[in-house]
Amino acid sequence: MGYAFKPMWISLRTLIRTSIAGGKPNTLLYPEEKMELADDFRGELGLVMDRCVGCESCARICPNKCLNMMLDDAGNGIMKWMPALDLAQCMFCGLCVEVCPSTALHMTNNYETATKDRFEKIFLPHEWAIKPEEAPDQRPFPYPELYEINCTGCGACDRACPHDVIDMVSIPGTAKRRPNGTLGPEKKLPMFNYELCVSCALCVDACPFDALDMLPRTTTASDPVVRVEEVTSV
Amino acid sequence: MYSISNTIATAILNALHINYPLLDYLLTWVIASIALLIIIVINVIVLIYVERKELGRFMDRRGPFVVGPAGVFQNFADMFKFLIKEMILPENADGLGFNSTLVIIVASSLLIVAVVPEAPYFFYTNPDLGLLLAFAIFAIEPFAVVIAGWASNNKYSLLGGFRSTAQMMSYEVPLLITVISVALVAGTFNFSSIVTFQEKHVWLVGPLFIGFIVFLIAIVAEIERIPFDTPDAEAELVHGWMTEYAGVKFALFQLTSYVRSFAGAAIMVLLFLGGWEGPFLPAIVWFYIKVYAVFTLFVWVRGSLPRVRIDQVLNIGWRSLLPLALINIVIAALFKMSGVI
Amino acid sequence: MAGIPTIVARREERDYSTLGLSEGRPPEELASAIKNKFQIDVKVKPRRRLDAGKIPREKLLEFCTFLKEELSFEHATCVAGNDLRRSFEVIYHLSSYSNRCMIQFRVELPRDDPSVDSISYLWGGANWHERETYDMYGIIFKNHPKLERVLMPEGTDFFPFRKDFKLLDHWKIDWEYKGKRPPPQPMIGEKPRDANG
Amino acid sequence: MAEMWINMGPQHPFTHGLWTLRVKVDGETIVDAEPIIGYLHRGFEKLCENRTYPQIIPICDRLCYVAAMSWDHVYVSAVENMLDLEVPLRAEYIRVIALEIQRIASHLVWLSSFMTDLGNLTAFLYAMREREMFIDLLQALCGARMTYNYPRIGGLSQDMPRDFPQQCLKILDLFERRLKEYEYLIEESEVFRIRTQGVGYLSPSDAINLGVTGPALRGSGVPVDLRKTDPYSAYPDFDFEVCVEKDCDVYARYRVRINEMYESCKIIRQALKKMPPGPVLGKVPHHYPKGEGYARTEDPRGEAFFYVQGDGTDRPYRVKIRSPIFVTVSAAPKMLKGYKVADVPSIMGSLDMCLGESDR
Repeated sequence: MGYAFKPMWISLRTLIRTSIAGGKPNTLLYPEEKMELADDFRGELGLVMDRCVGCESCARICPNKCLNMMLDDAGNGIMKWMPALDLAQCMFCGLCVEVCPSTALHMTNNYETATKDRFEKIFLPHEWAIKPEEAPDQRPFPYPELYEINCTGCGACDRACPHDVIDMVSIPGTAKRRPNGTLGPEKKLPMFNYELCVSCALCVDACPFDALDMLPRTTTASDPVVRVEEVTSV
Repeated sequence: MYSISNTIATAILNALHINYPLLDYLLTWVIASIALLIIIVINVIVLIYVERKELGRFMDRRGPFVVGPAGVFQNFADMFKFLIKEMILPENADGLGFNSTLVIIVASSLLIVAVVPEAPYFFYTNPDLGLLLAFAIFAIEPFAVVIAGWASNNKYSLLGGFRSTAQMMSYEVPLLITVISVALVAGTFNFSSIVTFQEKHVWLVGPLFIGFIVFLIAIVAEIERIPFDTPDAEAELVHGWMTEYAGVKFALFQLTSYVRSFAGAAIMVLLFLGGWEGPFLPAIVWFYIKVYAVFTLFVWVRGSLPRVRIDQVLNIGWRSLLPLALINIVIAALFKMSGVI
Repeated sequence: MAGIPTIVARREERDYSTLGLSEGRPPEELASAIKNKFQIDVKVKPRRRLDAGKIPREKLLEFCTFLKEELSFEHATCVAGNDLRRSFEVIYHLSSYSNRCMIQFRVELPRDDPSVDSISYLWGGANWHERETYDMYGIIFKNHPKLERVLMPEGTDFFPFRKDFKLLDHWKIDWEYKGKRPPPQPMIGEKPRDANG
Repeated sequence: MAEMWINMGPQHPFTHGLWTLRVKVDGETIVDAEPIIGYLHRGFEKLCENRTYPQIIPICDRLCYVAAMSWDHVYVSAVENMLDLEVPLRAEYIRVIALEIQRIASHLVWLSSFMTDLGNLTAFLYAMREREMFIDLLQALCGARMTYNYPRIGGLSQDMPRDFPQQCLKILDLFERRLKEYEYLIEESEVFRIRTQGVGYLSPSDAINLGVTGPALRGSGVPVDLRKTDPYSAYPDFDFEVCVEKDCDVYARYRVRINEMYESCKIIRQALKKMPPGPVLGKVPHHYPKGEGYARTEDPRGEAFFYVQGDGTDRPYRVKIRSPIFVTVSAAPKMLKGYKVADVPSIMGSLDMCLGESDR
């Protein structure tokens, strides 16, 4: 039994450190003191209605199907498609925030989301809206970018695009001569009219050869909802 | 305590103009018993609070701090919670055994405190053979526990009851031998006389240090605290023999375990640490300071050590403590024969 | 107390303290050894991975015994079932500590007779994987020591991972009338276990 | 006394999780044991068949909330193997750091639950206190405390914050001091030693044959650590030792885990020192081929294995998970037979049970 003294010394040292020698215990007095959170802590979701372009990317990526597109008043009398949220099913993975092209979704630092009834946590789009100041993490819009090497000019992206952004254009001088001497068809490549693009990434999903990727652009396109100047000034 | 309550009883009877000596006698004991109960309950509540706070600091946390200032009313909150719980008698349990053990265990634990004096003139009763009486009462509990374990009709309870009995039996032996050595040196079985002897000569923790250590370990096993809380080891037996008890019954068992802790600490103070002896302060204050210091030692051990396995508990009891206790009694005899103290 | 087993710390004949410390035999050598014995083309992939493709199910036990005894594949990493709609397959991943490599092979089973030899007697670690595969796909492992349900409750009469198994209709949120949901579906009843075995 | 069966669980203080251990006891001695699992079965593999590949990553967090990062990583590397994808070197290094922090945090949870089983609540609170620091580090990396969703197919979701290395080194220094304190508190105690030494004997040949992996295997004296024997990610770049103990008992498994925490600290320091610049997410294909891929890694509990079979759509056709605890718990009767009922918490506690991953 002689070796019980070292552990007793350790716990005695803790007692001295926490009560007598001026230290304080490790406990966080919860309702008064709060945990320090990182800036990108993933708490309750918030929607900036002004920025939402209704692209449905969030509803497509959500693993739990807790986002659903609905028509709602955006606060200024305009009805538009925006996601409704069932926070009771949300698992705070943050994938929707990551894919949102217009940074309309933001995870706030609020983690105290308990309610008595889980149905209180089903929100229509305007019910979970936050102000744009509360979501400062704006990043440049991603736009589809072409990897020419992979592209075969099949036009799948053109057919998938909901906003007529993509036009398939023939590239002069790319036609190959057939064995019988006639010229074949010229190679087609997609051209993007970024003015119309809402960054929904449907074309990227549609491309069978991985020739498209969403990459951030700051300069080429004017932003459909938020002007580029505002983005850079924030 | 007897004289105070006697005064009160006489005053009440005088005020009512009643003059029956027997009534006076009975009323005195009733008042003294109620006073004892109040003292025990207050002590237990303070003990639980002290344990929670101290254990918290040993573990680098705060202990209770929400209910009342610094959490002093947490125990009352817990008690109310137990009070509003349903009292469950398990199906197929033996009702008589299940409930009667509660009475036996609570009453026997209160009785231990009743025979322990707290100051020269502040005691419930102080019989000449108080020491033996206290340990005789200590030994009642195992029987009740084994009945409780059997009556609950639960395998965990049954195992816990067996363990409790085995542990109590094996630690009674070194405990009693150590106690006998104290009585041998002091020449009496009366608690007050033992303390008076220590006032005259020396605190017995000095000459009988081995006995002190044996007594400390054995008393921790006897009151079933960590590291010797195998009968209600929550990791393997859910709550040992207390598994099936719920609500008020469970709360009473928990309080009883603290009553026994208090009694154990008090006996240790009386036998080895000079009782209520001490300078400047009144005797009763010294007594309580020492009792709480010993209790802090129990808490400290609980905060530092893991639980011992049941067969190892028995091994320690028979193989280490018993020889040490025998050595101790030889030392005591040598001291007595040589006439040093 | 005669029935209580006593604990005897048996000394090991083999020294395991150097197992896995050396590279062992190269995977190409193992592949050619398999090829010589079973005429199976084994692809060698980067990071010491082998792929033996399909093994006929009659030869499985012989093949596995060869792997364990001759090529020292000590460890059964995984046994996975798979439903190919027309047939079933069982995918085996075995790994070798001493040669630091891993082999994958599969056995295809007809849908009307999904049974294959158990490898639990070779590798005790495959025991529960086979039980799970039986549990989820209904593939029978012959000579398995205890082929019972492991994850699903006893008495379940379906095999949930088969592709033709239909889930109950998952409740959906009625976004127009939020808060009103259909009541939860009843669970599948379980027979209570007997406490005394 | 006649033999009787005791059902320990599913509601029992020693089952960290939801499972049952049925033990047949003769007095206090165990003569037979049978683990029963499945109470937490969520049909994970079937669930994956109805999710797209990126959607599976957050669900992998739910396999085991104590070591969520390593499950994310093993899934992601299985898909990367399927796609033959190169991961940027910086991403690999940060992954290694995150994995090792996760390993320490997981071992600390094990330590706390193990010591609670043995009846010492002090070590529980100390270990939880230190775990909090590592959870904070992981939160700084990825924004969540337990369910990280940090790795992506082909890299990571975001780079580490700028002050992360300083913060990390500070915490590691403090932690190594505290780890010494644990050794004083726990293993210098005679009571702990008699509870663990010579208990739960598992011979090396049995351990290998029964598929036991991880610290339990290394506690039986077999020096197999997939970070060394089958190197993945950036582990070949780092210098660390495989922790082995030869006693084959609970104490050996405890020592292996404590030593692994020291080794993890070493790896994190080296990775922070050698950290290369560059992006953390490369070009990722948006189309998944028809094919299969698998990966195995050294989870804090053992060998974690993910098999992914794709059929050319955006969802996997079949996902199979090999959870280390699923196999280890099947070897439990071998360790339990012949010991006392009071040894059950200490033996099963030394295996670091996690039911989320074994029931899936």
